[in-house]
Amino acid sequence: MTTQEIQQMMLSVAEEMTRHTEMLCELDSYIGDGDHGITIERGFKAVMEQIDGKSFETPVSVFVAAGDAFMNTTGGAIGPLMGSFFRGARKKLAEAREWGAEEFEVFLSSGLRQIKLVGEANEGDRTLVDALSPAVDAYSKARAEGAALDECMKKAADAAEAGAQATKNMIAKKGRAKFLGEKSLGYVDAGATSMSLLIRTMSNLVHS
Amino acid sequence: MTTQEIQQMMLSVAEEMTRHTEMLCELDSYIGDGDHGITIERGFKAVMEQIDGKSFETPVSVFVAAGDAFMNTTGGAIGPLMGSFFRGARKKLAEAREWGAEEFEVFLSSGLRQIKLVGEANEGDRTLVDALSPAVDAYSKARAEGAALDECMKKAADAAEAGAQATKNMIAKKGRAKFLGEKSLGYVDAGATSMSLLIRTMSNLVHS
Amino acid sequence: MMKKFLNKPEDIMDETMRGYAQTNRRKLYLPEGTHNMMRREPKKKGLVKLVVGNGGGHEPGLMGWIGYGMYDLDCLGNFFTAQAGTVFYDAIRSIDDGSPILLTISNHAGDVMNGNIAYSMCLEDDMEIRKVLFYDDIATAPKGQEEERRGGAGMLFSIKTAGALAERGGSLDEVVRVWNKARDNTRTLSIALTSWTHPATGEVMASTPDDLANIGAGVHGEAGPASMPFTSSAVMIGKMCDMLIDDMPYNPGDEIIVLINGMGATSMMEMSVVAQDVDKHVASRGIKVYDSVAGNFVTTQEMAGLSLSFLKLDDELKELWNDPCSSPAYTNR
Amino acid sequence: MMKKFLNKPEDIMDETMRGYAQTNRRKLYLPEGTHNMMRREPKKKGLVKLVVGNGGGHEPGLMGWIGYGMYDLDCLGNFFTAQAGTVFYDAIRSIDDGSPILLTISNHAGDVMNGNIAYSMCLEDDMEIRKVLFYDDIATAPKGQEEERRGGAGMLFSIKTAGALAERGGSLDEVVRVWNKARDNTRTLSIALTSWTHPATGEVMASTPDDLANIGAGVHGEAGPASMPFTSSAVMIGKMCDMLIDDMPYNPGDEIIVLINGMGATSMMEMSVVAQDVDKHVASRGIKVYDSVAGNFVTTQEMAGLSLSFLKLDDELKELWNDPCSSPAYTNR
Ligand SMILES: Nc1ncnc2c1ncn2[C@@H]1O[C@H](COP(=O)(O)OP(=O)(O)O)[C@@H](O)[C@H]1O
Ligand SMILES: Nc1ncnc2c1ncn2[C@@H]1O[C@H](COP(=O)(O)OP(=O)(O)O)[C@@H](O)[C@H]1O
Ligand SMILES: [Mg+2]
Ligand SMILES: [Mg+2]
Ligand SMILES: [Mg+2]
Ligand SMILES: [Mg+2]
Repeated sequence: MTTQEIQQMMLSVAEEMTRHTEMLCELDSYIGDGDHGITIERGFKAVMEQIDGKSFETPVSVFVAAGDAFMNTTGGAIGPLMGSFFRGARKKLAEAREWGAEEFEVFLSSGLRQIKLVGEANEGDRTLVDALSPAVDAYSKARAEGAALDECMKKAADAAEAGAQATKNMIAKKGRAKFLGEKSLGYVDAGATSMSLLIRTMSNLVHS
Repeated sequence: MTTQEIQQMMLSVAEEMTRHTEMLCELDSYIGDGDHGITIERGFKAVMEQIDGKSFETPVSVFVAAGDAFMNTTGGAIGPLMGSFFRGARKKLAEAREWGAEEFEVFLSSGLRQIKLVGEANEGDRTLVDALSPAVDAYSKARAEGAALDECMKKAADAAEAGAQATKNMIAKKGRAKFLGEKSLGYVDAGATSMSLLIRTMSNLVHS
Repeated sequence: MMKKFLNKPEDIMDETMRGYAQTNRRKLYLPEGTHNMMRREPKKKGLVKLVVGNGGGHEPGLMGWIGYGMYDLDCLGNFFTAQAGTVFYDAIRSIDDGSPILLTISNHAGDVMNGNIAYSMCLEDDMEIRKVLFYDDIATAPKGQEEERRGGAGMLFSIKTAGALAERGGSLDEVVRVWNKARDNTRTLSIALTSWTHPATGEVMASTPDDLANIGAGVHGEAGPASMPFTSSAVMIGKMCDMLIDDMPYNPGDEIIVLINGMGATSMMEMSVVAQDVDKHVASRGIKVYDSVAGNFVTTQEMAGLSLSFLKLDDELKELWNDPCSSPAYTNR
Repeated sequence: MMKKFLNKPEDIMDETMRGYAQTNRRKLYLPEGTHNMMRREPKKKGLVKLVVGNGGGHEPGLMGWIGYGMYDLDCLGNFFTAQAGTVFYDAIRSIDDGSPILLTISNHAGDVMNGNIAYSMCLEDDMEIRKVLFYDDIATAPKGQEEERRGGAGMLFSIKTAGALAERGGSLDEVVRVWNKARDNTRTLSIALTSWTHPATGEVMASTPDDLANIGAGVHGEAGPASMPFTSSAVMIGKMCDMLIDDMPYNPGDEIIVLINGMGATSMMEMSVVAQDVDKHVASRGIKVYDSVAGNFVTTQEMAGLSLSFLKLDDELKELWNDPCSSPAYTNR
């Protein structure tokens, strides 16, 4: 995909992400502070403003701009995490002019690495890592088996959704819910849900 | 009068002074803050406690103890003023073992000087100076004419009462009422009233 | 219900002073059983000592300005009550080593009368002592009757500059001159927004209607003579700046120091917002802010509000302002 | 109705920082258009620089501890919101002269995550940088899980001692070691009595029932895990001292420093009363107060309440504590 295509995709993704505010707030309200949807909406609105009409040199610079916009306009946990996710590949893909299956793999895995570094969360801690990490694995597996970009992405999105659902049975070790112990069981994590939404939306828009 | 007689007199004076609380508060309430009677009562109760049962070397040390007690237990304007009044003659009468007409004149005039020094008020400013100052003058005049202590004191008390009454027609230049201008007209000053009460009570108790 | 960290009402000032001495043990010393707060390291013998007496309840109050280049002694009374002049005299004698003394009085009736008592007793002892007054609150008497005005937080300016001169070895006459010059160049105006609670009785005092700000409120919560609608900091502070500027007057080209004195519950966030509003407003009138200070210095319990003071500088005052000083509440190094 | 000295909600932090820089112009410098509060006189090249990033609304907050022997930089975000890690990184680069950097983080999710972002970006640049955490609030995680605890006002102890070592020329490793030692010797517990008002929305937040005191309240007004009846200072503070002493534990014979940090509307009178209650109570447990400090440092707007912190001393920490330092909110000379 060219820089322009990526920019177009990111605009659409951001727009779609602003449409789940209520649902995400509700998920965050069970054992969080109930603002996750609002923050997601604000962050992605800022992303749209920041990349709409601008011209970018490389695909990764679109994502870096998105990450900066998100991080600079939102607080909470999701601000630095989502910002780091988008900015994760900025060194590794600095030179790439067109993105295909390989670049998206680097993008996703760098984003995961960066999120884990920033949030200090591991798999099973009941966070968005539990959506993103299986997505990266599924993507890599598909690609190793020779799948094309859109197919890899679809596998990733499926895995992210399953991962998000699985947080229902996890005891929180990071985020606001971490001191609740067993009381954190039984609810799907809000951040994992928005992460899986994000990957699903991207998977619907990428093409080889 | 001997030290013991002065001590006895001062005890009685103090007791009498605690009996006008309401009247003095009412006078202070017209254009003051209404606490004058309470402060007078508290101060003279402290005086009684302080001198009752103690033994003193000289008459003036009775008054100094009374002044200290009054000053240390009361605030407001009257605390330092009444305290200064009682302490005024402590240097001049340090050696005197018995008090007669001469010593009482020094006592009253030193008290006036000290009050004016501390309060920075002059005659006509609508303060207790307007009771004390004519009292001192009347006392001196009587004594110059050869009157005995009790007669001098009686003249002083008469003059103090007249002086206190005259504050009704004065515009306040000191104390809380000083910014009221003409509005301070028409009321007898509270402090002048307690000062004239004090002198009258002493005049009833002194003897030659 | 009053919610304050206090114990028995009758112990309030003893405990306050003991605790304040403890949290400032590097700088302050409180002889046991007294209310005489003094410098931990006494001033060099022969230099003019600055002393003051006043009521408690304004913590840190003038205790906060004891230290190198500032006060040598603050003798406190009880809550909002000046210490008896005789006790104040004893306090002064307790630090007397023959050095000249500047007895400073903030113009409030009780402080003046008790100060006069202490002063006259010191004079009887043939001490080398002078008495100076401080008055800066433009809300308390009209222009032309400056000497009738109450003393406010602007006293910092006289303390700091006269204190610096004393530390340099200035004569008593010179220290008096600088005190008076700084005072005559200072104007203060306060604004109160809320009520405060009497720590002994628990009574709520001096409330201001929700939509108003009281101008000229006193440090004991005395109601000020005027009110203005409560609105943005820029508007309220702008008006106060104009009143101060016009009273002195401060003229275009003047350099001033600004003091923002919080009454208690006004946050450093707000005082900082106010500081930049002052800077902007006085600049619009051609006046330059050379330095500024903000903090809770002379307070009225947990009242929200502040006072604003300006000092007009000349070369001498500027130099003295820049001399090093070190006290619990104000240190410039 | 909220009665605060403020202008437009969206300008609050810009105006606060500008005003705070103005009222501390001798010590602080704020480059225009930034939230990067820094030392007016930069530290000598080659010495370890201490930097921190955090949200506003706690004024003076960590800005108050910038200066000689303390912080070199505080990068602020918006009200109660950490600055973005990328912006924090830019702030660090703006003071980078090749000297080693100690990036300090108070353990709050936003500060940690954004600190991690800035830290990893600095590492990518091959800067000599180390990251340290601070956590002292015993109300936020049980003993044994100290690393999960939130950071509180006790951070002053690590800042002051590590800052002193940095000024002496200590290596980055040594400065890290002292930071961690002071932190491990520090315990903090807070008590909140009233509500506070959000300066942007005007909403009244985090109220405590009239007859209760909330123990362990957070600096953003987060409710603490326990309540106790509101009663005399001596009783409430005594209980808090016991909780702190038992958690560490501090033992008979230990020497400690005490920090009383006002949340906003607690007067210096009350903090002083508390100080002497602390002195008495810890003495009854055989512990000696070597020094103590009281003031409004890390605040929660106009909330009444305070936090109490203890630092256990050893010879090294004592020496470093006594080294000179000078910041707007804490100066020991
Ligand atoms: N340390 C962490 N690492 C990874 N993800 C985290 C961490 N802390 C929180 N999260 C994610 O962030 C989500 C909450 O985001 P949000 O509600 O926007 O922030 P906040 O909790 O500050 O209000 C959680 O559902 C979780 O998925
Ligand atoms: N400066 C002064 N000099 C002399 N007398 C004064 C002065 N100020 C006040 N007084 C006297 O004190 C009286 C008021 O005393 P009091 O009510 O006890 O004090 P306060 O006014 O502080 O409440 C006045 O009626 C007046 O006689
Ligand atoms: Mg949330
Ligand atoms: Mg949140
Ligand atoms: Mg009265
Ligand atoms: Mg009165």
